[in-house]
Amino acid sequence: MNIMSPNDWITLSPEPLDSAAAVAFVTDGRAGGIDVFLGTTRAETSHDGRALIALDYEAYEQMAGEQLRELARRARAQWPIVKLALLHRTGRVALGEPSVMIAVSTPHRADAFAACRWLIDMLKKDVAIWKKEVWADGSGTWVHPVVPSPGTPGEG
Amino acid sequence: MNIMSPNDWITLSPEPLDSAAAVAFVTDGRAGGIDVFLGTTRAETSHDGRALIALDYEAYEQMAGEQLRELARRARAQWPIVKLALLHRTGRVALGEPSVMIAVSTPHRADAFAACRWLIDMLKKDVAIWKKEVWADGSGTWVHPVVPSPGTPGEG
Amino acid sequence: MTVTIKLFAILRERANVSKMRIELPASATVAAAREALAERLPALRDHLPRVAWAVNRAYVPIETELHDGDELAVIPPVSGG
Amino acid sequence: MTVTIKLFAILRERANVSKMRIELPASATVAAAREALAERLPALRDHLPRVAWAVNRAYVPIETELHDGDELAVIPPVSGG
Repeated sequence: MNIMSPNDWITLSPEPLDSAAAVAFVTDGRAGGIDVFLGTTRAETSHDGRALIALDYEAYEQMAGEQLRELARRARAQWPIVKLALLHRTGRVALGEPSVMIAVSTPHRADAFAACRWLIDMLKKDVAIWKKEVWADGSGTWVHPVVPSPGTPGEG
Repeated sequence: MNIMSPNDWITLSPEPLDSAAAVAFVTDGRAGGIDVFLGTTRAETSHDGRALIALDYEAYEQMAGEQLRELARRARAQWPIVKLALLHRTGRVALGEPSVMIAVSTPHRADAFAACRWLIDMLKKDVAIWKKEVWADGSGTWVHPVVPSPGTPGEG
Repeated sequence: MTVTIKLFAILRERANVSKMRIELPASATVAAAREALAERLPALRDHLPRVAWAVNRAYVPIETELHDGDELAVIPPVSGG
Repeated sequence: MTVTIKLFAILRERANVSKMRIELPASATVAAAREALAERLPALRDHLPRVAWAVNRAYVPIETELHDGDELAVIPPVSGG
């Protein structure tokens, strides 16, 4: 999924994210401030000594794409955004590479910070994307998986 | 002025700012979030129709360098910063190029946003740097200059 | 009526299937689909109380009525970013 | 004693000088230096009530005592970023 209108660039793709391209996209003569957020992965070792080597991202692509577009619309309704980029990787992401990148340009800097912060918070909370930690021995652990706990009241 | 320790990169220089280099510098296996702020200049036309073409930055280099280092220290005292870059241009900056770039990596994203926001606010408020707007006809206007107003009580 | 079920992440792995069709009585709700799924795929039983539901790519409450041809997605807690 | 004065931005342009030395009596304050400056460089007079002062690259209040060899910078409102 890759949508690039003149002012919004929204992507869900296995391609590495390019911060310079995101900055260039949102740079605009009407903007005085640009805020960029990059989500990266902390190096980790499992309790039994295996190193984390990558994350595998899976998305419900159609829904996640619609959700990202809707988040862009809602951000624009709240802040005077000049341009924005909302980019998320799918598939395997090596440690040290960002999995998500959000860039927002606005006339004044406070709005760029607020919109960027809101977008990453909402993305993490709602968008149909899942990550699986991949360990050095090839095993995988879904992050925030449903913890099996029979009898727990459902959330629907 | 260019100081690059393993974890802090602080520069006051006429060289163009490279967002990919700043992101690469602050990327770290201990960080889960990176926030980057870029200050750009809005296109403008003066009341008599001259276009803004550039900004000329002047710094009290020794003092500004010490102030930037002190801001880095104060930010580290407030947030668990893994790495940071605090980069400001001097001399002529063409419209469309960022004049300032701040990048901060932290274990959790809320701290990266907060530290980055605080650093740009403090930089604009206190650091001994001045900008002059350069217009298409070659004339210049200092930004936030002392407005001549004889008899106004001094701030000391 | 026929509803397409989509499974993701841990649910897809547990069920070993990402997409399937189920037959439901007319006017069945998402809750009824959940019961049918738990019966067809016992491996998901422990997970189903903890998931959200999306019909045609939008989150819905569990009492939502389904329609023939709907795409019902089982959404385990998301972890993007 | 001798104090080095540094001027920046609009003040440097108005005075047409970026650095100069002035002689002051021992224990003179920043306020006294301000008076001496206003006399030496009348072009700065209108600006001096609105500036901040830095001694040896740190902001100081106007009543600060100066010492021989100090670098006193006249800091018009900053506009970095």
